[in-house]
Amino acid sequence: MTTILDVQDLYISFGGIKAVDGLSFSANENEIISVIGPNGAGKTSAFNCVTGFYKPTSGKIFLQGKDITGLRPASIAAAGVTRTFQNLRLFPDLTVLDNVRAGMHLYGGQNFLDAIFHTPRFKHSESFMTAEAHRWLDFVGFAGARGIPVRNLAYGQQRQVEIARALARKTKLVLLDEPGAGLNHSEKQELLQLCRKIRDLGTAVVLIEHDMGLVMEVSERIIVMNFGKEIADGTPAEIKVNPDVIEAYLGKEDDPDPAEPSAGVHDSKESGL
Amino acid sequence: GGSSTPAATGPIKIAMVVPLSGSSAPSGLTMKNGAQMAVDEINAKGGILGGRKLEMDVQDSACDPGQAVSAANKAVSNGDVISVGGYCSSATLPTLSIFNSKNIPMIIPAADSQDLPNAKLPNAFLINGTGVQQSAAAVAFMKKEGMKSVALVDDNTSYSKDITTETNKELNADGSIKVLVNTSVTAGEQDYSSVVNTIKTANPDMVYWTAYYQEGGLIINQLRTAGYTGKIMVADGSVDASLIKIAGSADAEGVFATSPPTPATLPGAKDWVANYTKKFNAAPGPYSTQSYDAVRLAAQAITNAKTTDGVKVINALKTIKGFKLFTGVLQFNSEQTLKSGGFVVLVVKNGKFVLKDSLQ
Amino acid sequence: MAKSKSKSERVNDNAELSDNVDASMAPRLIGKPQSRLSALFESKRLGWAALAIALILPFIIATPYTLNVMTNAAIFVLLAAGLNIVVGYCGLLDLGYVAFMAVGAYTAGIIAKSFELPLFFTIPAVLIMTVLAGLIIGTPTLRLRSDYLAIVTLGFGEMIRLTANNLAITGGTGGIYGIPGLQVFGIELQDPVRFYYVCVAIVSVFVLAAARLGKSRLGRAWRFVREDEDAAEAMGIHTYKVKLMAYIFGAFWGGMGGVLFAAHLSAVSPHSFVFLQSALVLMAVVLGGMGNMRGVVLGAIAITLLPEMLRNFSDYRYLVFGILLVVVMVFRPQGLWPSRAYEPERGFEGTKRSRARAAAKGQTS
Amino acid sequence: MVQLLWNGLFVGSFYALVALGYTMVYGIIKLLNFAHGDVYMLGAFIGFVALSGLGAIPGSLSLVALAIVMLISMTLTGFAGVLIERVAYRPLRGSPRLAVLITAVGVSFALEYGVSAIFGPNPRVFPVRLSNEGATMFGARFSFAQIALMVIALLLMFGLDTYVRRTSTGRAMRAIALDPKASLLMGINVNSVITRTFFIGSALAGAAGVMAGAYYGNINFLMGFIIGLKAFTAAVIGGIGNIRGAMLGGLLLGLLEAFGSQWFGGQWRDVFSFAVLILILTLRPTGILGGRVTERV
Amino acid sequence: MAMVEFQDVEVFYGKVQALRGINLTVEEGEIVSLLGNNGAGKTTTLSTASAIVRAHSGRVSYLGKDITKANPWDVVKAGLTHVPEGRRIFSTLSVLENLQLGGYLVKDHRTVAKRIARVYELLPLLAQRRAQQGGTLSGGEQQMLAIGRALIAAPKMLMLDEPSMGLAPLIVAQVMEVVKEVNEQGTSVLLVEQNARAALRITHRGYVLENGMTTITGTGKELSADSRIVDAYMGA
Ligand SMILES: Nc1ncnc2c1ncn2[C@@H]1O[C@H](COP(=O)(O)OP(=O)(O)OP(=O)(O)O)[C@@H](O)[C@H]1O
Ligand SMILES: Nc1ncnc2c1ncn2[C@@H]1O[C@H](COP(=O)(O)OP(=O)(O)OP(=O)(O)O)[C@@H](O)[C@H]1O
Ligand SMILES: [Mg+2]
Ligand SMILES: [Mg+2]
Repeated sequence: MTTILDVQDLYISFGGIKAVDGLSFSANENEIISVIGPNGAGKTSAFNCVTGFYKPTSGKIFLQGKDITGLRPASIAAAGVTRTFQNLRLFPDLTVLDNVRAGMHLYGGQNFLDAIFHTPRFKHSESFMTAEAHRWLDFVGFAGARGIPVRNLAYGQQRQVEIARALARKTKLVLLDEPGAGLNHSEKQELLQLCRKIRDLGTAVVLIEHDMGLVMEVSERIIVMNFGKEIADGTPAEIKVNPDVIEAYLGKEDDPDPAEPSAGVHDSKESGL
Repeated sequence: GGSSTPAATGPIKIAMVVPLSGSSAPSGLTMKNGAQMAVDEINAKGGILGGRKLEMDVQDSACDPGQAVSAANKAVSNGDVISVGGYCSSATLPTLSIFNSKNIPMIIPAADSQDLPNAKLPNAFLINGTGVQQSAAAVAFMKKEGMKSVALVDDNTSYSKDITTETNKELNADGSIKVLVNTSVTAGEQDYSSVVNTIKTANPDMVYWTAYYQEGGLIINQLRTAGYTGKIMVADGSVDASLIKIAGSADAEGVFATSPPTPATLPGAKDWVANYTKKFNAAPGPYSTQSYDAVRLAAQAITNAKTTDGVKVINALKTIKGFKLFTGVLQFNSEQTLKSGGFVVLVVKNGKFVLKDSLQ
Repeated sequence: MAKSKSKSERVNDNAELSDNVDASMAPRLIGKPQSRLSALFESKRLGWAALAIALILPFIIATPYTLNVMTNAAIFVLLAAGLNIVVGYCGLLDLGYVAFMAVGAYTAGIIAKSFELPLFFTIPAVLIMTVLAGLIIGTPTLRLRSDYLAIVTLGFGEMIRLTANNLAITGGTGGIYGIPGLQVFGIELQDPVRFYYVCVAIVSVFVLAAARLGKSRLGRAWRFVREDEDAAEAMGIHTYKVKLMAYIFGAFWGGMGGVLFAAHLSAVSPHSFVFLQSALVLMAVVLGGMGNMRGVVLGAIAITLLPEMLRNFSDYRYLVFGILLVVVMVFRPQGLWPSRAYEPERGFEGTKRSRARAAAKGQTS
Repeated sequence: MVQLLWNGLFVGSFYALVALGYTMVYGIIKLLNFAHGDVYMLGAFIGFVALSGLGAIPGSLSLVALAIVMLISMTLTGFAGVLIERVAYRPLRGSPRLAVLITAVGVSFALEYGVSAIFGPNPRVFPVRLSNEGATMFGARFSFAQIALMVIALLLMFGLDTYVRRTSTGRAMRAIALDPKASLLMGINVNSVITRTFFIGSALAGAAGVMAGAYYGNINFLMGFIIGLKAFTAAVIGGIGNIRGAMLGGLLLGLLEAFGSQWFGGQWRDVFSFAVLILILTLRPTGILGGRVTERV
Repeated sequence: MAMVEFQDVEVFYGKVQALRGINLTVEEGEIVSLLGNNGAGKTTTLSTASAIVRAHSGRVSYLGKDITKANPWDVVKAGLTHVPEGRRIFSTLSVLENLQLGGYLVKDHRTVAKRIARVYELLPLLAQRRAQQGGTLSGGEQQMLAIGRALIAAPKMLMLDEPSMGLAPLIVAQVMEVVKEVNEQGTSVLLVEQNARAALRITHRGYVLENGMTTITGTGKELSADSRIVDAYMGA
């Protein structure tokens, strides 16, 4: 199986804070990888570097062998990376369908002259995009109204739309930042199925998630971060029992002992220094 | 139905396109009043063409060419037979052809940019001296006063820039007087210290302000405050009692002005001023006399033509003889502007503009 | 019904106060038009109906004045349509829009006058100049957020006016006059009625074009940028390019407006391009309903007609005008005819079945 | 040179005073309040009426009278500002921001031509004229009136600055600007804070209006328009929404104009200052003191 | 007397009906959880209680007083604080300023300072980030800040909308501890949670919301045992 994303020795810091501190990992075709780690470990920052929203202080990022380090987000997206955001970034006043169409911007098949003169090309590309938009909404199992502004949807529905928008880009790499946040158990089960369906499209799926149930069940490989460093990388089975991970992140399953967490917090406290 | 063939009965409608809104609204008002005064006088005498009364149709141009065109068209549609308006040259220019296409004569009381005669339209008559004429007067006076150096300040409107440019041209051609400063200010502001400062450093014998009294007053005051002791002269747009009030009578004392003779400076015009002031409880402003004259001239031309038909009235205007304006006997040159602008020089004495020099 | 609707929104807005301030400049309405009335409003025919009215009007009221006002309205519609591309679609607040109009008017005027060309032949030059102007104004503002944009555009507007005021080729304060009128192949089009028809023809073409652009891929890209630049970038939309496109189109529309304006007055002078003009065009857009071309057309007509209708108030004209503006906006906060984010559902309702179908599709795709 | 500096700073302090109102209103409800310049004009006319009401004042008392009138005018313009917010802006809280921009222009028209309807379009001469004696230092002339006004202006500005920085009201203002809904959840009475903002901003403009009237001696119904634009510019240069930015911007703009017209002549002055403005903004897209908006994705 | 009581509350957003008759009460000293699918109306319910959303019909009362038409700030003054969905941190204000705003209605600065210190103890990570701009905090850090900010007001009643969202397991447990502790010190709590497992562990009573209506209700234990709940919200 071929490597899609290859991140090598990534650094980024803000003022004193080393958000990402020498992170290296790679993601392959038809693979679901989860990135987990305490709050503030640097997961989202890593995503932001890969997608060009942050310019890494140092390190290299390769997409299918092509160096995309430091390109502007649009170019990286064009190169074949698509993502969702930790706190939704939809186009609130546009309809659900238009939001998904955004994902199809790059294969437009029309220029402004087609638009002005309503050429056959234009008509075709428009109906094609609409059909695609509906297809992807079905694909993510979106059940709400599609012709109304997304701001009128509930949180969970908006998450679905955001994923549909990302998928509509049809890229080899999909980055999902906490797609499960704000979903209840049954909805997370659907999400889990969805992740697998996405993988079966032949893409690499990298997701940040805090719900261990979901992570352990869905991921083929788990990367654990702390203080911006990778502290573990392995199969769910391995990670579950990895003492560092339990210490820094998981805590003992069930009965939470107040002493433990404050210890955990104490650790992530260092990450600030 | 907007037929513009003049009615043979009923009131004779006179168009006046002047600024009633925007920063030039004050002048529009004084012109409107001047015209109204003439209309009332003539009507009181029983009108013209055997008892037909005159009626003003004043339209706002806001000194904006676009609006002026609308206003002019409105006037045409209202069946006005003659126009006595025109203040901002740039707003008057595009209206020329509109009136002309309907053969409506225009007697332009205020706008005086050289561009107007240059448009060479048969219907346009300027009864206000042009910028060229005024600057000639200014230069003549500067020489008389034995000035060696001057500063020319305008407010970037065509009326005022016209005068400075012409004056500058003449002075350079002549060579005996140096133009140390030739600059513009933005109308409608209050602090002119920067231009004042420029002048102070250059320290010319005379400053010639070629725009209106609002800013003129401020500039005079700020010049004196800054300690400028040279002479100050203003153009006719600034000849207004308010100039002295704004500048402060002390600072305004001794300021010269190039201007057509104002009623105040004309023997026998005292009661005119009185009537005007009584009628509108405000003193006449710049161009109220010209507007008054414009209406009277219009009436005269129509009477001579014995009809309101445009073509005939225009001819009547071309051939008119011996008609007395405030500025003296009317004589058009080939450009249909005044043969002599009739400019004189006034000076502020005891808080009043009085005649200084008739430049004969 | 429309009225009661906008009320209920206000309630909701007060409720969701947050949506207000971080709301983009875009109007937003919830739900879909239902009444037959609004269905009619959305229908395509309406545009043709409006055009038809515009075409027969001269036969009903053809005084020079009404013709002149209608011509102004037409030109103003063109300007508003152009500004709507920049402000309504792309959400770039432009307070100096007349700059483009000025560029168009002066380019046309100068060339036509100095080469004795009919104005139509100057259009290529106008195209070039306005595109340049668009780039010049656009480029330094790409990184700016809306209100910094506002002042920069305002600045450019003033700079262009003042420059025209101070330069010799632009005729200085007097401007340029005696510009040769419109005429094609010797047919003189300067006569008011003909000129009006020419304007209506040109304007409607440009309005249609702008409206279609708004509904195209580029138009959507503009909206995406308006709504959320980061998200747009993440979708591979090069926001700078897209913004520049908005400026360029806006500039050209404005330039064309300038050409017609110059032809209409046969004179161009700096006084026509003061800040107030920009403000008026912006009003037309907002009053009509940002982003909705039909609304914008309506707004432009309203903004031209109002001051004319108020002429008889002479001195109180702008007092009344100002009050009316406030009243209208208070009662129609989204504009007279807001743009609706609404599309037909195409029968894809989120039913169990459609989910099943979706799943099926998922496998097959 | 010194003279240029001084003139620039003096004009600048007027711009700054007006810019403060602009920036405060913007800082809290993101509204470019185009009517603000006209509130300044209103202040001048209120001062005019009040002073005329007082009748003839002996020169010795004129400063006292002026101070009183200034307070009257500040109070009235303050309430005017509040009223404007009530009728013209509050109803549009929930609507697209530009809608409010339009009502602002509407209000501006209404104020300008309302005043011209009452007082006529002719400029009015202010009853009290500050004497213009002064001293000359470093070859520049400083009139005592100028110095006095400058001091008042600075006092007002720093008073406001401390008010906004020290009190929780200031924090509330910034909070509302960032997220009104969340502010509600903090228990902030958004309406009253906004009202207060409008009162203060308008009062400052009113003060500036009276000062201008007394110093320059004539006032007219359009005097607010240009200074309104200047204040807007100043507020933006400084970083709109930022109090100190507005002051800095105002003074800077004053200086730019002074030197601009010296170097390039009056007709190019505004071109120059706008060019510099654009330069500044291209280098610092959020103005000189404008906060970096670290948009986090 | 009940802290908060909903009686047949209906809410519309424009045409969309979000609540179709909510009936629930939170007694003094209780922790009450609210479960429900996306779009069920949980957030709307809380927003109605904190008066930032207007009820179309029905009655919301707080300590017996009708607050259906009250002003949000009066509700907060009365001691009812709401930690909103999506955190709503003041992005360009520092962590400290955000906390200070939490105590906007507390007149005495010293009290505020004391409470801030207390919050720093409960959530030490915030102490580290005092000076950082709220908007640049990581998702989880922001969530902690939001909760901390609410505590500064020392509310009589606390409403939390999905506090565990985006929090690492350890921190979830910790936050639940904090909630429990706050409650033990006499603050009643209305808790919206997707993480039903964590929530029900500490709740006294709970309600299930289904498209705008309260359906199932019971004690924490009962609900944790209820198969419908387990299937839908907890998983085996
Ligand atoms: N723009 C920024 N400026 C300053 N600090 C930042 C910025 N972005 C991130 N940080 C800091 O970098 C660290 C990593 O943030 P990041 O969002 O990557 O964490 P995370 O792993 O996504 O945490 P979470 O699971 O809570 O989302 C955090 O401590 C955050 O405060
Ligand atoms: N501002 C709004 N405008 C219109 N409809 C809205 C708005 N906010 C919410 N809704 C609708 O109201 C219903 C309830 O929304 P609400 O946010 O209360 O659900 P929720 O239970 O909080 O969902 P989630 O668990 O995803 O947060 C949803 O159908 C949603 O589409
Ligand atoms: Mg994160
Ligand atoms: Mg919710």
